[in-house]
Amino acid sequence: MSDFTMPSLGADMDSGTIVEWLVKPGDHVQRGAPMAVVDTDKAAVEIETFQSGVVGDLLVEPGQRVDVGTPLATMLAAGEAPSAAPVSVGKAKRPRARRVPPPREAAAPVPPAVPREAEVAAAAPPAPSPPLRHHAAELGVDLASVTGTGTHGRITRRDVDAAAHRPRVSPYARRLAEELGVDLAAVTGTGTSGTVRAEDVRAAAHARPEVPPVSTEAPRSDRATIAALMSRSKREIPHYYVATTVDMHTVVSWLRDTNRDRSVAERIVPAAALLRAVALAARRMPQLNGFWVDGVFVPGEDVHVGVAISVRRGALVAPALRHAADLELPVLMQALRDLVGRARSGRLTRAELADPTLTVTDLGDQGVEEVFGVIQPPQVALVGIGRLVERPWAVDGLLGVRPLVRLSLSGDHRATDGYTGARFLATIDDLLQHPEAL
Amino acid sequence: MTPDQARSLVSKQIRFIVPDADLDGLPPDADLRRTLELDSLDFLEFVERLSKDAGVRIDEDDYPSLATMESCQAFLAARTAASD
Amino acid sequence: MSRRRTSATGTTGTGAMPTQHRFELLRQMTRIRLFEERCVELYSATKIRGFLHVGIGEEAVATGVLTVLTAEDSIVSTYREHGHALVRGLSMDSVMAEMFGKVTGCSRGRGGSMHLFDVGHRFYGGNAIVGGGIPMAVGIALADRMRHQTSVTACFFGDGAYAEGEFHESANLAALWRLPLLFCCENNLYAMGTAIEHEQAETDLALRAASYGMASWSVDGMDVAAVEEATRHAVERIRAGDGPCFLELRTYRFRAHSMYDPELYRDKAEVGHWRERDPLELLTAAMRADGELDEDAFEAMTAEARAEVDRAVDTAEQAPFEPVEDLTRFVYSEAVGPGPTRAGEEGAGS
Amino acid sequence: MSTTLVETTYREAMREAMREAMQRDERVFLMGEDVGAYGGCFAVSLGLLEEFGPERIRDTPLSESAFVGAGIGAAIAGMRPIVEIMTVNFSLLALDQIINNAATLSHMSGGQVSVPVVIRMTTGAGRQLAAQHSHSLEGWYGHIPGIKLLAPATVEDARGMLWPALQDPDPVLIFEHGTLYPMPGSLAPDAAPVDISRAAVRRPGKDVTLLTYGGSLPKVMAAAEELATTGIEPEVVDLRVLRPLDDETIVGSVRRTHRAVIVDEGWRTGSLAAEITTRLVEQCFFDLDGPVQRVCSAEVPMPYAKHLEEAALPQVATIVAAARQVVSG
Repeated sequence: MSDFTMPSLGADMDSGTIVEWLVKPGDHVQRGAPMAVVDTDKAAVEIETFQSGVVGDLLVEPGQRVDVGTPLATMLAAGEAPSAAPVSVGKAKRPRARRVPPPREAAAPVPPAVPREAEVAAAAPPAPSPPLRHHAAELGVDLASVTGTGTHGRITRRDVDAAAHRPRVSPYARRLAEELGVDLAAVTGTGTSGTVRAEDVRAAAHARPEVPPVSTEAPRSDRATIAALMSRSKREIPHYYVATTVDMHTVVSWLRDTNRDRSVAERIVPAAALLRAVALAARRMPQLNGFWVDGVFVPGEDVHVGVAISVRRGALVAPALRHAADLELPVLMQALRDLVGRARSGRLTRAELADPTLTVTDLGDQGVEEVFGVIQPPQVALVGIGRLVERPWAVDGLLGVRPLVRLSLSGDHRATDGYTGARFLATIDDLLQHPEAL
Repeated sequence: MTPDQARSLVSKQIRFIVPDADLDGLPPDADLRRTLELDSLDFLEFVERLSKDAGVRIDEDDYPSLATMESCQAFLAARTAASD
Repeated sequence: MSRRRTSATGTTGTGAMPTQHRFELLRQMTRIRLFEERCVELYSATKIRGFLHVGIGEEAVATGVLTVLTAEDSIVSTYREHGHALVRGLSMDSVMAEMFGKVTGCSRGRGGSMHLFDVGHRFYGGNAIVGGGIPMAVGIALADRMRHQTSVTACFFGDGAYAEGEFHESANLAALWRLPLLFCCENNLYAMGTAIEHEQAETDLALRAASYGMASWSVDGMDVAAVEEATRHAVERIRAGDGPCFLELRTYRFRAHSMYDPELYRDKAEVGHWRERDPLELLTAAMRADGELDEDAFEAMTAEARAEVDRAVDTAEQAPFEPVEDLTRFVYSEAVGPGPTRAGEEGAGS
Repeated sequence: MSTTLVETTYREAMREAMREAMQRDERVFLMGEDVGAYGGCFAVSLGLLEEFGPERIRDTPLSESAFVGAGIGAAIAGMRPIVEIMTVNFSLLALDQIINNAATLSHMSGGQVSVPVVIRMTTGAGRQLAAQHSHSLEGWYGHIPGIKLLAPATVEDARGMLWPALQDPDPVLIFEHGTLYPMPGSLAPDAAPVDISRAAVRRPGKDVTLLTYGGSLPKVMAAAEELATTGIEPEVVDLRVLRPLDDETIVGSVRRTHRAVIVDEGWRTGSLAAEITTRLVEQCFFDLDGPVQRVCSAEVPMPYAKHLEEAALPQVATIVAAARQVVSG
């Protein structure tokens, strides 16, 4: 017994439909005899048998489309008996289970597909938060053009900021910037429509200060080095000083509310809020966030706030709280605790010790109300923070007791002037009045 | 919690933050933050360890009652008594 | 050079041909027939892909012409070339392996049914472009003539190619330069689906070929003896330097143009009529009539031919494919010392 | 052997190359329309018929498909033919033989058949021959694996490329720009064969790489001189080989200058210049200080009127402008 199967009649034919059987079970056929008419997509063609013999069962009915190679009929060698049930001509018998694969719908029902994590993620990323939309609008960034790097594709503040500073840069210039460690955001392009070209990057690189080699082993600058640094600062930097009093009522009450339902480990101290405000203000006013080198101001590549930390036995260190402008308040708090802890145990990283872009001295805990500090060269600004004190204070014409703090700015008059310093402090004050946005 | 237990527990936490603190010579009513130069972060860590070790809840409003060693002992005794 | 048109009507009964030779012609035609019938089956079973054009019914043309040619002669064929290749001496294994796309195929599995190559046998391939091979055949003949060789180049093409510009340009050039070229036009009356009277203004192709100033004959392409006799006559003239000759070999293919062809353009009666002149049966009948057919030998020969096909299929099934890493090999010739030393490359030169 | 240089022209250099090849190798012969009695449409083969006879200098009927196919067949059968197609415009009639046979046989036959034929064609515009006689189709042929393409742009290359091309076992197409034939030059009497696989830096420089080939080389050299007077130091690279392209030299130059202008008489779309631009983006993207500039023919059938033809073709001024654009832009 053997099969007569659906032949392939062309390279592009993978199935065919029986139009009409030309033989019936029991017929004797010679090799080459036409067995049936098959319709492919192009035309109806007679198909032939390659063996002589007797037609057995017709397995496929006219009108049924089957793949190439599918058994259409059984062929009996001469003398073999056809299967018991006589079959009327033209009507194909039900395909016997043994030879024909079970029809697909009989398979076990497939459980409804549970949307896997990937499918959920494929849904549109969460809409940007209102403050973010406000921030983007402020920087003139079209959120639709920004691809989020947060979880589920959420657009983060950093994405918006990055989008705001996306100058056109030639590939060679981009590579050169990377090699020379130049911050492209700070390079102004001289090519058409502001494209940054290679020579722009080279120019920026020449202007950049040589970062003093800092070894991680010396977490504590001893008195002598501090003395040298301070005298150089006084000698070279024409300091100007401005100060202001900030009503901390809004911040303090907001902190009390949020701390109530935070574990001790997550509580936020006012100093962190102040640092956050300084960082955000520095991002808005980059002229105070950088270095004065060989007569040229070189902006910092990002806001790294140096935090002056007294490390036991009178030593002083001011490691940087890196990318402080990007750290949401709770995150900044943890970073601050971690930084102070490591500063005290001498485990600061090289990056943290490399020059912060401006420094903050908070001597409130030491009880003084006002600090006028010395700028750390080659920085161009130092913010001083005094003690949080309860003082009589006029609010909307009425006298009340409010928690107040004295903020001061020591500025390098070569890089900026009092006007800018004053606006900087005002910006910090304004930020502190909206603690929820810190 | 007895005053002595409270005292040893407070000393342990302070020594963790200020390893070389001279606790023996520390007057019981001395202001811990000023004498031991604890800034707000140090104090926060002290409060965190104290509440974990003593198993008591310490809110920001309780901070004034942790100003001296004496007040700490009283606070802990009172707070744990409620639960003994 | 004679311009006249002659028409040789061959007879299968000439006694001149020795029995052993007639039996060998029968054997060759049987090998081709069984090989191509198996190819049709293999194609239906998707073992052979692409295009497959069988010449079942035209065996006498390949056998009659190629039995006359010598090892130094060259052949350029078309896509209906299995018969030419097998009679010329390409092993059935290498041709079947090529149809299976295996690396042991005569073209490393890269050519398939339409591009069988064997330079060792001076078989310069089939060609899928109708008429595409004819100009090359002119060049091969030119090279032989320039090197004062007596080789003949046989170029096969169909009645369809007869309408291609490349044929007319080549016929004129070959006749103009009196090149040793044998034009073999297998006129099977159909250019794929177009009957000859719908594709040629003048259907007497030999008559038209004579107008290029070369000797031309019409031959009964179903009678292998007639084909051989006409070929022998033409080749003698060519070797004598009389320039190219043209043979119109009137034949017929019993199956479709290719595997996919509903044959709407002809009716069964016509096919039936031509089947009555099946070249294999014509020869066996003639040999029986002359009492020259040893039935046992005939049976043994057929069985051996069938076995040869079976072996070819088995070896092709087992044979490996060409490693993909060799994909780009031979796009350019591989350095084989100072200039390739292939057959036909023995010319002098620094 | 005297070492004094011989004054000659591009045309005579190519003729001398053919004469030398036929003297050295009896397998070599020339075939094409009017190459014999007429002496060649551009007089390149003048005098060869008298010296080598009609067997080896074969005038052909106007049957490009047949005689190019015959050249391919003769090469297969052991000869080393030089087939002259009068101009690239007529080579369209022989595309089937060149692409389906010459370029394909070696690979398709599993390496059995090789086709050592050389096909020469005149190419390019600039002589007011109008649309059907002014094509530059090097880009098309450069698309085909299995053949090699040469574009001799100097007298030295015209003299030295033919012999190595004839030694090559594969088909080699040589494009000779029509305007180059009368170009004067000096050569050693026994000029040696030249390399046919590398591009050549015709003028070293540092500010921008000018890539070109064939008939455009003189214009590019003139543009380079003009740019030099304005303080821009261009490097001129003559491709010489259009397939396979000498990526190493091309990329090496652009890596140094960081800017590229490609001058190609073909139409910009799908041109050789398009292919080279893609390779520059693939291989030296981070070296590019500005987008690659292409100076190609206007995408029009070449007009007859002189002022229109000049407007359609790359010119010194347009090359200089493109270079300035990429340097300062």
